[in-house]
Amino acid sequence: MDDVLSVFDTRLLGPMLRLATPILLAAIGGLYTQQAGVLNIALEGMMLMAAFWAAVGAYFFQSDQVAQNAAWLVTLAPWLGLLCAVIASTLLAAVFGLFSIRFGADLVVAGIAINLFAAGGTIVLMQRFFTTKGSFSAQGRLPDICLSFLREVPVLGELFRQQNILLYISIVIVVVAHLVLYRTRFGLRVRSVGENPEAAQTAGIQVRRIQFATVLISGVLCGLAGANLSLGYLGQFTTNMTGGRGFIALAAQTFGGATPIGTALASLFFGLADAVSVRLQTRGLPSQFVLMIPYVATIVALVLVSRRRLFHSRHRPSVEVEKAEATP
Amino acid sequence: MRMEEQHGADVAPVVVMRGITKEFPGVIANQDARFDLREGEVHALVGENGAGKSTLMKILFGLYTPDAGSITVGGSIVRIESPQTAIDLGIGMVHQHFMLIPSLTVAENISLGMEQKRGPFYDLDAAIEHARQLSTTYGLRVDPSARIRDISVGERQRVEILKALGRGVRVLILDEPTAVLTPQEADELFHVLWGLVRQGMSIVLITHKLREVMNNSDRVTVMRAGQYVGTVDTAATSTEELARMMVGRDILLRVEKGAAQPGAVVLQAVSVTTDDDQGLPAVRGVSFEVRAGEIYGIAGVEGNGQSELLEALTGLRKTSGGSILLNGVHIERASARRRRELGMAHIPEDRLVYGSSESSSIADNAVIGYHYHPPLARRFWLATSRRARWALDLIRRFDIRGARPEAPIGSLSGGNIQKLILAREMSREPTLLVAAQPTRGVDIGAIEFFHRKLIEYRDAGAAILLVSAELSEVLALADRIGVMFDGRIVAEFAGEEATEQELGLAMLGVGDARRASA
Amino acid sequence: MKSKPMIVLVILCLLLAACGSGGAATPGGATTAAPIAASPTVEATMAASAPVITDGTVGAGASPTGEAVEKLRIAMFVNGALGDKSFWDSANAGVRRANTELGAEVRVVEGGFDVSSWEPALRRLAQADYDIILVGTFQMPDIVNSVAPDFPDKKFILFDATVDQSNVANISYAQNEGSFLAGVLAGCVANSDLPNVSGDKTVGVVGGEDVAVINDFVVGYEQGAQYVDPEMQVLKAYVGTGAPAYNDPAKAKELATAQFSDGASIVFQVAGGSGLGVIDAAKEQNRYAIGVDSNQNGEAPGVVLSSMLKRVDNSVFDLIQMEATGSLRTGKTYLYGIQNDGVGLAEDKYYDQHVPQECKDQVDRAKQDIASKKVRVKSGFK
Amino acid sequence: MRQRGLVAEVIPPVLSLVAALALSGLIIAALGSSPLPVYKALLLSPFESLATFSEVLVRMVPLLLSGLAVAVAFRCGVFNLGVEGQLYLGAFAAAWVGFALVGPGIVLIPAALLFGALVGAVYAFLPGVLRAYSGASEIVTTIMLNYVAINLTTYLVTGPFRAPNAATADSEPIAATAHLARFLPESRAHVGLFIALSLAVGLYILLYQTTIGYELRMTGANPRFAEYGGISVRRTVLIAMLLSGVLAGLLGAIEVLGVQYRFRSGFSPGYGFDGITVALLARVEPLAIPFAAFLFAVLRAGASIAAVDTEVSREVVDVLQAIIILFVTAEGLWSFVRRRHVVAAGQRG
Repeated sequence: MDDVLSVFDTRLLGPMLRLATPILLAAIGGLYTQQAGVLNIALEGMMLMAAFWAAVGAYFFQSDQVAQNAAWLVTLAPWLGLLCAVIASTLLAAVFGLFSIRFGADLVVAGIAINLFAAGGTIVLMQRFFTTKGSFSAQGRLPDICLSFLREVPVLGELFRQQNILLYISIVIVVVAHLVLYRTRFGLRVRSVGENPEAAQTAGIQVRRIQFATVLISGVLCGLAGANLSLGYLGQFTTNMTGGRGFIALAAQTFGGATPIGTALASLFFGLADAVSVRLQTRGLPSQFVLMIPYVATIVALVLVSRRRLFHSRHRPSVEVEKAEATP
Repeated sequence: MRMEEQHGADVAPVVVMRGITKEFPGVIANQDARFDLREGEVHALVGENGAGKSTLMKILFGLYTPDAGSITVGGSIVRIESPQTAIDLGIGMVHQHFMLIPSLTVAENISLGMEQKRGPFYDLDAAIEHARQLSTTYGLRVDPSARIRDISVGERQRVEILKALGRGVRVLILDEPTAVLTPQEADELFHVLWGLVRQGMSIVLITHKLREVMNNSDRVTVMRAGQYVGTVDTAATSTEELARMMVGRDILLRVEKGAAQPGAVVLQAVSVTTDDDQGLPAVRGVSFEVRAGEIYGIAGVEGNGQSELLEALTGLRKTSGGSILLNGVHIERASARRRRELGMAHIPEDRLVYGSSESSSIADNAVIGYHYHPPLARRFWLATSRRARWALDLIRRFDIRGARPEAPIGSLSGGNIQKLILAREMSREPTLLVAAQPTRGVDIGAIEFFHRKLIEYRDAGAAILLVSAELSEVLALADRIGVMFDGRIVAEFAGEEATEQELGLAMLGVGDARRASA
Repeated sequence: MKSKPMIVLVILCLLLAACGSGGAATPGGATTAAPIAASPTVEATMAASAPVITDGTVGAGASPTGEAVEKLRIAMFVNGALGDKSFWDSANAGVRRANTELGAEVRVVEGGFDVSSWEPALRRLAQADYDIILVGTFQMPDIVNSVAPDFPDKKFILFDATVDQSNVANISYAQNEGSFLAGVLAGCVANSDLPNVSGDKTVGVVGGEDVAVINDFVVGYEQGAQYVDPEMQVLKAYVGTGAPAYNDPAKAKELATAQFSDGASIVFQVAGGSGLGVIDAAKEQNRYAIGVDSNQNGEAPGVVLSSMLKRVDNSVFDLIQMEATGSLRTGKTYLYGIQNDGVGLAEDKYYDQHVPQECKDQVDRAKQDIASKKVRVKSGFK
Repeated sequence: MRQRGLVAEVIPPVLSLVAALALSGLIIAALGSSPLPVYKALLLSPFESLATFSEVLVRMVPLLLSGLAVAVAFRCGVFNLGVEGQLYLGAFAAAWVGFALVGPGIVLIPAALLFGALVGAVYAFLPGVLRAYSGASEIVTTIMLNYVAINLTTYLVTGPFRAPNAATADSEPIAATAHLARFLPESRAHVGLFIALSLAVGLYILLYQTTIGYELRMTGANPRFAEYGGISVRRTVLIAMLLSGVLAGLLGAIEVLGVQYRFRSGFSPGYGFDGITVALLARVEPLAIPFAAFLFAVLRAGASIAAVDTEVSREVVDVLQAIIILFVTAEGLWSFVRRRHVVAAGQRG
């Protein structure tokens, strides 16, 4: 028992942040769409597509071809990879938005299709580019940032020892998301669209356009989340490497009540639970039970924080402008 | 009169609608309808439920696209594709169901869609300032920083009007604006509207209330069954004539009723207390009783605990104290189903939220509460054919037009939905009928019908608890009246003795409490 | 309300069904016989002249056309996907070698992860005219037992599992013995004076999932480490469950990092595609790693000290070659262990350069001890 | 009017399918293969013989059951994303009956099915209770419980119920008497299909002919209305989750008794999520679900034929399926065809 409890020390903090970062980035993306009333199941697929293109981009801009023609690009390769990831993921988001918001495909079905598309598409392309279906190296990574002045500070030092730059970006993104949602015109519109699309429409807001915009934002953020996996944390792409993190992000976002701060806390909580499970494995407990920890912990936490809300509305379809009611 | 007409002929109409036709699956909402609006007039648009008034105005506001017909605004033919186009043309609309975002503040709601920025951010201060300015300019009192979900219905309506005014509209359409207001609030609203007209605004008033029309409009357009019937000057017509135009026959506007013959106590509430959704006390110890063969009316300004009291009585809300007896049985902890089994029926105040399920069929809607009982079901099995016959029977007996049992109830007009609810609740001959706002948003023909049914039912020996924001309705129907203020019944009147004046004062909490309850 | 989706679905179904019968009425359509020489897929087509299955309806008895009679025609069914940089890629290399060295015609079919689709896919493959059908992994015996008896004319090679069928030749691997050597190397390194050793008498292993076939590696490794030093502590961790466990390098990296921070000097990865995360962690934490299945020493020279090789490629090639020379015996099991280089450590230039001599000696000693049965390596299958 | 309606109903899905196939063809051609053989393998080959067609029927069973499981919860306004976890537990439970007990099929099969259904129901009950009594979103809890179930069943077959000499996380084989009968010669098509089809009819009857079904539908359509009408929303939500779990558990049990003959960790390629697509494609109508499941089964069976018959890789087929799903469900894609006559009516399940 002591052995198990000894897991809880400051050494958990670094892994907690590392494990939370990709989830957090995707979850923030999900909360934008959620705030606009769009349930985004496609986070997983967008992340995966991003992870792939991040690695492809980084690889390509370091290739001899590029080095000979524009050598200065080589040093920027990881960043260009990040850019590729964001572009690819946003394009996929646009497809998702187009089919679900514009063409009226069911949000969940379209999301599942996007995930399938990404899972298959990345492998097909990997085979095309690298003649392998397993994994390939990006030949580089985004830089880690070590806040050296914190090195001697007890807890913070542990927290920010060797963290990828995307972690710092994600902190900024949480703050920005908070500001955007609660302090900007766009945020006001997003929230009104999510809460009462009909009212928003009569106020002259283009409901679908707002929803589409949030889907694109979720694409950008999933781009960062995917790049974080393949280019921030590892420096390689592996088939289906997101491993359900998009769904965890969806859960974190729901858990966090679709607010940036809540979602950040939920993601951190999930990171912590994951970190505990990782460290408990070295304590010789049956692996399957240890692997359950993050999920069980999430359920317990959710039950503890949930108020009794029996009638909540969700899975809201895109707005129907013309309702067939002849009520004068 | 002559002057008026001359004047009318001179003023160019701001809006002309001609030949408007709009068809929904299975329903023709408008057929070759027409409408003219002159500058600086209050133009009432009246008609029964399903007459197509709202549809016509929603077309003008760009919510629906007409299948045929033309719209001229300010002399030129326009295509109004969205509310934004309508607003750009200077047309605003205040909907019957408010188009507000509950979690946002008044100022945010008013500025929504035309927000000002300061740097990258939304300029909340400017929005508040703008709202305050509008509020003073037009004399519509609201607190710009209050959240919509925290303010009263009357205030919400003011926000809706300010929202339109803030967009610089010159034509304002109001869909049943007084349906949710107290008489005082309604008077205030018309005061404001006339002020707007003096500033050159043109107003379309969709309503059922003929008295309102007579007092507060320049001209009246009557519609029936999706078609245009005629337009008359208000000064040259009468309620009777308008009623005849709407319904196509003479109707009785007063309620004929004999004296009540009260019997045994059916419902007894003793010091009932309950909390609202935020957990604050909403009903603070209410006691009263309703006897068989009488109508007990509860009057009061909305938001004084009536809704919570009804929910507590009908089992939709937990009581925090006191007891409720139905035919001598304690029911304060009983489920809604148990209360129904003990003889309670309930016409809920919000027919769309509680009273019906929009996407479900009329048959499904017609049986709820009794769906598990013979003859509608045998053990676990629904008696499908009997159910359809049951629904047809209700449709026939309550004259619900255009209804087929298998059609979704959402295809019916509001008044017909309300009729179905009344039919359903009366069908099992309960000993107690709790009726909340039974005629809200219902047209004049139907009101007559509803009132007659309630009286008939009382005379058959049922106990009726009536809660209505329409003072005239409570006065016309109730044998005894309790006035609720701040979660308590502050006064009780015998129906025939009460006057609108006295009740109004009691509703404001300043009346002479004649028989205040414990 | 009810009828609308029904109409749509019925029509879609009818559309498919109608076309289906139409298609069946024109057997052997020219379109399907088109050569696929232009196919860019590398692992699926071994030779430009590779055949396609001429038509789906070809029966087992259909005779191949032309000169292909004496050429060996081989099909391998992958119940999963290629690209794992370990088991399947190794098997694939073996069949590929059969193509280049024996001139065999080769076809590799990936079955994916839908368990219930494997049997019909294998059956369809068996119906086509291949002489040998290769099947692998412990997930397949049931299916081979069901399919093989229906095709008595065909030969099957089942690697990494065994069944008792007269037309199936089995290959099994003593991966526990190879892992034992990895354990010996790890234990020795942990006690060595290499620069980045923690000095904690601790080594680690990260497995894909907690199942017997992985634990066969793990127990061998543990035994090997403790063979060097009985006080050696072996940290174990598993990435997850099921197929995703082998595709999550991020999780594996975190697990290995945790083991390193708990004092492990070297971590052995047995986690397929996730394993590269272990190597990444070792690089970052300045510790050591051991690869698995294929030679991963070059992934991080000096960090990956060796790789435990399971020579699926060699074994598969061997058996194909036996068939080519007519010596393959079905109904029996070929065992690949340390003696016949079926399993072992990758002793390449990186190994020579970075592993201390003392440890190389220990590994060699352990090999002899296993060969001479002085050491009996435990099995994860029990 | 009626004819125009029919045209408006038929043309869009056909156009969608054509567009999806055209786009897929371009992709395949871009990858350097000919699309026609792929189309043939994917869409026609499943119908080429009784053997291949019977595989469609085999594939259809789990898709159908999963679709029903998702649908029954959905009709009650509950989003059961946990069918995957429930079916794993149901499968294990059924397998346990099959390998731990002995007896004639007439006893073993019903026992295994019932036990599988029961365990699936219990496992679905848990998120139901959490939703009804603590308000914890079932979207989150069911996703989480999937991971728990997969780990738990894997633990069971690698730990306490580990088969002697098992190499992977598989249980012992079930008794031969517990196998579901196969009804076509030389094929794996098993009577589970008829169980599944009758459950579809059963669910239809339940929803539309019984009081419980009525209460379920009303709760899903408008919970406040249901509460007002004396229906206990909590109780109904629990019943819906239980029914959903029963169907998911049966799915697992039938797969074990009809196809796998043992519990295999990882045997489901995501049936629980396929069910969502199937159910929504069928607009959550029980009697339409078999058709949607059949359509998917054709694609699945076709995909595995394509893997053997063509040089196009498996993943290309995944991409094709994704494109087909996207196009076929995008109702508004061809809105110009029926512009005026089908305004979005209040027709959502």
